[in-house]
Order: sequence, then C-alpha cells, then structure tokens
Amino acid sequence: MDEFFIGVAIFLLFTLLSGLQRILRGPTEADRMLSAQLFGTTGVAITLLLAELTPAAGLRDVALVFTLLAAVNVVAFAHHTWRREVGR
Amino acid sequence: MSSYVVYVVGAGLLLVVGVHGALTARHLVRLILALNVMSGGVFLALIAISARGAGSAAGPDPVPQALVLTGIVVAVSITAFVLALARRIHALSGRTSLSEEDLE
Amino acid sequence: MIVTMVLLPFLGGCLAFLLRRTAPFVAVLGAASVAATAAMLAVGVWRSGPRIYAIGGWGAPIGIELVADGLSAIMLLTSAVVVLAVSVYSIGYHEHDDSDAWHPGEGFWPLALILWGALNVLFLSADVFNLYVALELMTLAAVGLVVLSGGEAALMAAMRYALAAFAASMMYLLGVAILYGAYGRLDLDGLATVVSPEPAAFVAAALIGGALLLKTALFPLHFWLPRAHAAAPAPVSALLSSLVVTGSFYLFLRLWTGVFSTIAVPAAGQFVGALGAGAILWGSLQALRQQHLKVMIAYSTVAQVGYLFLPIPLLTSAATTPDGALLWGIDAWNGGIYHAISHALAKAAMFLAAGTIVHALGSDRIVGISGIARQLPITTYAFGIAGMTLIGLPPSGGFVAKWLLLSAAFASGQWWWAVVILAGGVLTAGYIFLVLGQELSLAGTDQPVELSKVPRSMEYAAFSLAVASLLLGLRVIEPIALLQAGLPFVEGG
Amino acid sequence: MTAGLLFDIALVVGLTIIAFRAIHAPDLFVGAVLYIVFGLLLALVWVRLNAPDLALAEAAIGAGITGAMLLDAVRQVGSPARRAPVLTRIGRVAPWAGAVGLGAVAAGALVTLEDRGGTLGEMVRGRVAESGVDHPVTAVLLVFRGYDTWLEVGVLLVAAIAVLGVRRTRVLVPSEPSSEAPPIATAAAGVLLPAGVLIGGFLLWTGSHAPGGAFQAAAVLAAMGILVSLLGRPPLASLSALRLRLLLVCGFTTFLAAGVVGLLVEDAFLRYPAAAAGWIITVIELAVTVSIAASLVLLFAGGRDRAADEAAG
Amino acid sequence: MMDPRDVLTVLCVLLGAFFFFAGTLGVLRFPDAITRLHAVTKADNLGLGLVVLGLALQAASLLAVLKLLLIWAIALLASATSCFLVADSALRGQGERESAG
Repeated sequence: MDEFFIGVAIFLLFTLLSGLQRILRGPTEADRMLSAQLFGTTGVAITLLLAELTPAAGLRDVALVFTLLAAVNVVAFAHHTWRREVGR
Repeated sequence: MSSYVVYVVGAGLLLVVGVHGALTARHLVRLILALNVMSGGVFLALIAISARGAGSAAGPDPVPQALVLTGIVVAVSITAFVLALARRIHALSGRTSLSEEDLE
Repeated sequence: MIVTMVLLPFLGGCLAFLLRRTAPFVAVLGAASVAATAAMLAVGVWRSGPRIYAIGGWGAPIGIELVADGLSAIMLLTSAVVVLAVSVYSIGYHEHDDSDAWHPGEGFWPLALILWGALNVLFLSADVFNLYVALELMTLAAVGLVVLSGGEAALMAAMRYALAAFAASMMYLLGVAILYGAYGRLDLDGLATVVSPEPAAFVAAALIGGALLLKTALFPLHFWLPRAHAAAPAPVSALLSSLVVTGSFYLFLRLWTGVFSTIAVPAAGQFVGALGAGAILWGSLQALRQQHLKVMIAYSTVAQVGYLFLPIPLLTSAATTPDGALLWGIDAWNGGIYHAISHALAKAAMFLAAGTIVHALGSDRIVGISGIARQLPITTYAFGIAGMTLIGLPPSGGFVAKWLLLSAAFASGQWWWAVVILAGGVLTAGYIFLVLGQELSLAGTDQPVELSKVPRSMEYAAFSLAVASLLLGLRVIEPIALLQAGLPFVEGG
Repeated sequence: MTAGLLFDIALVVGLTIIAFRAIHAPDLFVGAVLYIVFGLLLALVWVRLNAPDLALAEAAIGAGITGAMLLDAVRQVGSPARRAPVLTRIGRVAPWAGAVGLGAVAAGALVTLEDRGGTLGEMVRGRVAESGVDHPVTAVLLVFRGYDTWLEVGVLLVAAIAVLGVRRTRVLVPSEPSSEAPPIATAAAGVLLPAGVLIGGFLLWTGSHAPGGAFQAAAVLAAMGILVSLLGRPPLASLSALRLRLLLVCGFTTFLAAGVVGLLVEDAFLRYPAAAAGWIITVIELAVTVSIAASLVLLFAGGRDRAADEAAG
Repeated sequence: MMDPRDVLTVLCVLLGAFFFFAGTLGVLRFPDAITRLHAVTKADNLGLGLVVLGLALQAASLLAVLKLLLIWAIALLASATSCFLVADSALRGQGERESAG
C-alpha cells in the first residue's frame, strides 16, 4: 500500500509542477492566483498521502492548516479590488 | 544515493539560487525573497541532518527541528521588519532599490 | 549572579517599553547595577577563575551553559560602563516637550536596553546556536535603533545593514548546521575537544568566520557600516560603533581561539590579518577625506576594526609554534582585547561628543565647527582625549594596546604588522588633528556662532567615557591580570 | 531507485526551479505567488523528512503570513519591471561563480556527514521524561533550550518595537476607515475564523505531547488576525497604546518571570519546579502564543498602515 | 488477495488523482480565466474529496476520519470563496491586469 501512496504522491507532484506554467504565463493575475490555489489543494492531497507512510502524528494537522490558510492568501489578493473602489 | 544526499544537494542548490539572487537582485523585494530562499536552504540542511539514518532509530533528531523552528521565527521577524522598512522607504522617496552611488 | 546580568537589561527593556516615562530612570539604574555586578564578577573571576552556569540546571550538551572568564567579565564591565554613560547622555538628548506625539526616545530606550541584554547574552554564552539567537537579537535591535532618526538616509542605511546582517546570519547558521551534523553537539567547550581537521570542519569555520567578518564590518565587507553608523542618532552611533562591532569581534576571537583552535592554520590567520591591515589603511584614508564629522568617525571605526584583527595572525602562529611562543601569544591576546575595550570607550565618547556638537550647531560639517572649543570646552576635551586613545598616544589605553601588539609582532618576527600599526597611528593622528584644529581654531570668532543650549549631562557623559579610556592606560595591571583567567593557551599550550 | 527517492528528487528540483523563478520573475506579483508555492513545497519537504512541527509552522507562516505580507507589499512597492542594466561578462559570471562555489562547498561538506551519529537526539529522548512534557521537540524548545526560545520571543518583540519605530507611531492606525468587503468574503470569514481559532487552540493544547505548540498556534491565530485586517478591521487597532504594548510584551515577560521562579525556588534560571513544571509550561505557552500572534499581526498591519505615510508626506 | 477495503481505497485515490490531473490540464489548456477557474474548482472539490474518502477507509480511529472530513469541508468552503473572489476581481477588471510573465 505504501508504494501505491508514494506513487500517487509522485504523480500529483508532477501535475503540480506542470501547472507551474500557468503561474508563469498568466496572462492575468487571476490566472496566477487560481493556479496557486490549485497548488494548495494538490499540496493538501500530497500531505495526506505522505501522512499514510509514517506513523508520526500531526501530519494531518498540517493538511488542516494548509486548507484553512489557503483562503487567507486569496483574500489578500482579492481585497485590493474592493478596496480600490472605496478607497481612492 | 540516499534521501539524505538528495536533500543535502537540494540545500546546496537553494543556497546557490539564494546567494546568486542576493548578489544580483536590485529590487528590495527580490533581495528579501533571495535571502529567504537562502534561509530555506540552511533549514533544509539542518532537517536533512535531523532525518539522516532514520528508520533504524526511534525517529528523527528533535534538536535540529527545534533549532529550525527558532530560525523560522527569527527569519519571519526580519522579513516582516524589512518589508515594513521597504514600504516606508517607498512611501517617503519612491525608491525600491538600494542606492547606486556609494560611500566607499 | 551571572544570569542577573542578562535578566536586568531585558527586564529594563520591557519596563521602558511599557512605561515610557520611567525609561531613563530604569536605564541608568540598570546600567549602574549591572556595572557593579560585572565588577564583582570580574573580581571573583580574577581570584578564583572562570565560572560556569547551567541554564535550567541541565548542563551541556543537552542544555545551554554560560561561561564567565576574564574576557567575558571585562567585556561585560566595559559594555555596562558605556551603556551607563550613553543613558545619562540620552536623558539630555531625548529631552522633549511632553506632547502626545510619538518621539524617537520611545523606541530608543527599550531597543537600547534589549540590545545591551543581547550583548550580555553574547559575552556569556557557550553554545553556538544560542550565540546565533543572540546575534540576531542584537542586530535587529541595532537596525531598529538606526531607523529612529527617521530620514531617508537613515532608512536606506538601516535597510542595507539589515540585509547584510541577515545574509551573514544565514552563513553563520549554515556553519552551525555543519558543525552539528559532524559532531552532534553545540556547546563550545565540547566542540573544541572534538573538532578535527577535516573538510566539514574547515567549511564550517570558513562560513562562520566569514559571517562574523561581515557582521564586524572588516574591510572589504564594511560597505554597510559607515552610513548606518553616521545616520543613526548620536547615542545609537555610540552604542553601535563601540559595542555592537566589539560584540561580533568578541565572538570571532572566542571561536577562533576556542572551537576552531585545532584547525586554524597560519595562512588563514595571515589572510585575516591582511584584511585588518587593509581596513586600517583604507578606513583611515577615507576618514581623512570626509567633510562630515559623524561620517569621519564612522570611517574611523572601519579603520579601528582592522586593529582588532591584527592579533589573529599572531595568535594563530603562537598556537602552532611549540616553545617560546607563549609569551608573545599572550601579548597579542592582551593587546587585541585591550584595544577592543579602549576603542569601545573612546569611540563611544567621540560619537557622543560629536552628537553634542550636532545638537548645538544643528549640523556636523567639519568646516562649521570652527572655534567651537570656546563654547563647548568639555566636549572638546572629550574629543581630544578620545582621539589620544585612538591614535595610541601615551598614557592612554590605546597606547598600551598598541605597545603590546607591537612587541608581539616583533617577538614573533612578523614585523610587517608593526609597520601597519605605526602607519595607522599616523593616519589616525591626521584625521583627529584635522577636527581638533577646527575646534580650537580662532578664525571666525568675531561673530560667535549661535548655539542651542546643551544639557551639561551630555557633555560630562562623553567626557567621563574619554577619561575612562585614558585611565585604562594608567592602570594596566588589574585588567591584564583579569584577562589571564580562562586564557585559551594555558591549557591548549 | 525507489519511488520515495524519485519523489525526493522531483521535490528538490521543483523547489530549486521555483525559487529561481520567484526571485527573478519580471513581475514581482508573480514572484510573490511563486514564493508562496515555494513555501508549500518546503512544507512538503518537512512532511517527507518527518518534521511535522516544522511543516505546521511553514504552512501557517508561508501561506498565511509571509505570503499575505508579500502580496500586500508588492501592491505598493512592486513598481513595473525595469530592465536590469546590461551586465558585463564578469558581472554576469562572478555572482554565479560565488554562489555555485558556496553552495557546492556547503553541500560537499554536508555529504561527507551522512554516516555520522551520536547526536543529541538520543540524549533528549532519554531525558524527555524529566522535562514535564512528552513531545521531544517541545521539550527541547521550552525546557532544555528554553533560553533560546525565550530570546527568540524577544526577537519578535524587538521586530514589533522596530516596526512601530519605522512607522513613528505607538498605536495601530486602521488603514482605511471603511472598506466594504463583498458579503461572501465576510460570510466565509465568519466560518473560517471560529475554525481557525479552534485549530489554533487545538495546536496549542496538543503541543505538549504531539507536534504543535505555541508558535504554530500563534501563527494560525495571527493568520486569522490578518484575514480580519484584510476585511478592513485590523484587530489591534482599537487598542490603546498601553494595552497594545502589554499584549506584545506579555510572552517575553511571562517567560522571564517563569525563569526567575526557577531561580528563586530551584536556584537555576529557567528550571521549573518538578511538581509544577506542567502548568508553568502551559502558562508560558499561553502567554507566548498571545504575544507572538499579536506581534505577527502588528508586523503585518503596522507595515501596511498608509495613514502614517501620508501624514509624513 | 487484496482486502476489499484496500481495493476501494485504491480506486478512490486513483480517481481523485485523475481529477487533479484533469484540473491541471484544464488550467493549462482552457482559453480564458473564467473557464480555467471552472476547471480548478472541479479538481479541488472532487479530487480532494475522493482522496479524503479513500484515506478515510484506511483510518484507524473515528477521530482521524472526522479530521479528514473537516479538511474536506474547509477546503470546499475556502475554494468556493476564493473562486468567487478571483472571478469577481477578474470580472471587475482588476485581475485582468495583464502582467508580463
């Protein structure tokens, strides 16, 4: 089972890295942000798979924290849109 | 080849990228990113040491992990302070890089 | 008792941050009591040898230990004296109307006290990683202090300082990582017994040494120093140029003669010495060219840092020469440390005096200070006496330091360092007399310059530090005897 | 080659490429986004190398705090890309030579250390029972090397004081008095915030026997504070100067006070009396969490406060 | 012979991985920001959901299962929100700022 999990983790890592192109190419900032978002979710999945490999506790908490904080970045990105309209 | 070697070489690669960036970048934010990449390389070296020979022993060495945790806090403090400084400099003078002309 | 010297500054820093009106009182009281404790510690170490204190009672290698030997004690005492004088000075410097607006003093007191606490941690610590944390704390507080003067120049200088220091910290930490990977421990005494000549140890030594040279601003890694030290408020410049620089040097010396003593090769020592010589010549020449008083003093620091590193080649040779080297090795050791403490006192005095002049004149152009000796005689004395120490005129502490270094250089047969020392002295005399000449000048005294009022305490604070640097030359026996406690060669041969 | 090793190599290669592209991205916004991804991959490395404490910290810091700070800062100072001056051959080669030299030497030295043993780890595991906590990393952080951690809390305090100095202010001024977040953002925050506070509390509680602890908890809480800041209400802005300072300083001073208790009772600074070690550590962790979270929020919100800039001209 | 639970896990995780793959493909190949957003959201929700489901079958305790489900729930919420915010900013024009890549 372990070999299977690590195999899937490798596969997901490669999809993650190939998605990098979209961040680099853009063309809009929204594109870059949403691919970063996809990276985050993929990262959560990889973390969960790796968590199956080791007995160490706490790895699922890492996934939990990842998910929770993914939203913060998106808000940091997006809040300028509404701020600009009110602010200046 | 073992995981240890892979990660230690990775630490070296991050150092190369970070040091090169620190030597060539002009924009303050790039310099900050480069230094953080450098610190990532250093932390990676410590954790590779912590995990080396794992599997046989009771688990990874907790001491380097504690050291890196301390290091991360220090790095975040400096990064945040330097970013605030960069924004202040930009607000006062519009500059985003270290000055060209030098004293020496 | 040892640990109170760490606790008091930090406690004072917190108090000064919380209740800003009490800050000056807290600082002066704290500095005075730590100075007294350090003096007691010095006497204790002198009589009964170095002391070890295990934090939390765990002991090395699992816990962190503090070690107080002669070198630590004298550094602690020097920094307490400097902080005391700077605190007294700063009361006048930061005097302000009790308006509700933010005032730089609010940042100054807590950061200065924490900076001092970090220095005391540094002087006592016997653990390479703990030293890393102390260095970071010291540097960040120092950068925060530079920012307080607020202008664009100060912010840029602080930025440059922060980035250089951050890069240096990472190199240092990398060295620590390699040491831990190789030897599995972090305590200095333990490491000193296990470090052996092998690639990993050499790489770690190079990384840590290089990082500390950058933090000490040894030529040619001094690019960040002059602006930061010149742009900071005067009391901050005094702390930075006298103590912070000395702190990083202290650590270099400690590691070079401790952890890395078994792998320090003479060629590396000569290389460091050559950089020191470069610093002396380059810094002095630059100081001669400056038109602003504080920039000149900052370049003088670049030059004086060079002297700090001249003992390194001598110490390295002494460690590798079998017999007869002990005596001049000890001379080099004493001379280097004597220079560090005399410079700390004199440079603080000089920056404080310069600050008084800026405070009074509103500018620090050297041409503008013409004839100021009439209005600020005490400050002029302070500047002059501190200058004597920097030049190395008898009977100052600087003279003793140079004498010891010269005799070590000749006794070891490395006469070229003596040439550098003497040339540096001549150049130093050049820039000091340039300023003194202006201060004492009678030209343009027909219409006395309009001066703002300067509190007397500021003038006397600078003056007393200058006198202290002079006294070091008059009472040599006790400090030298103290330095023999915990001398690295006695055990090491 | 095993599958695990393939994963390691892919991770390291990805990390290096992303780091390079982040630093040299023509558009700094891209640089910031890539740096967030860099943090994500680094956290995966920590997971892979069995360091969940670090992965937690990296996830919270990289994604929640540094990332938000960078994105926000780039908006202000990320001026459009200026072409770097054309470098001479030496100007191009020398930095590479220096960087490659340093990296190769360091990696080379580290590679020779693969088979060294005898680290402090075994000693720590052997004596963890004496410390009053069960999780070895927490034992090192708060007990065996508590002195370091105390000073590290001091570093954060100094950074906070220094940022107040950069801004020349003693309280946080809200950057915009009123800004309207879209209702969906507010609604989501209404769910995310309590979840974040719960998770933060959980990490703090679990730290004594499992990965987690004061710093990770504080980072999660601070990220929540940053979320609230972004929605237009910096959580510390309503505080008076004295209360703000109390929040910032309480971790450092509580730690110090605990140390002094040890000094008085057990005659050793930072020695916790055996009977009370457990709850003394809990009190320290609570206070440290509050201070670290407050400092991080201040470092974020203080750095972006534009009102002070405009007042300064 | 494989445990049927293991077979289910393998199937779920493989299907989840496929959705991630499809999502990435969509992000790379779809013509504009809004359609790409669509792809990301599918991948997020379904891919992670399936992986979580597969792993939950292996979990040793109820607590672990709850934690996994909590992760998915938060991911759903975060992804929906951020999807809306990104789309919102893209439609308002801010996110459309072309930036040199």
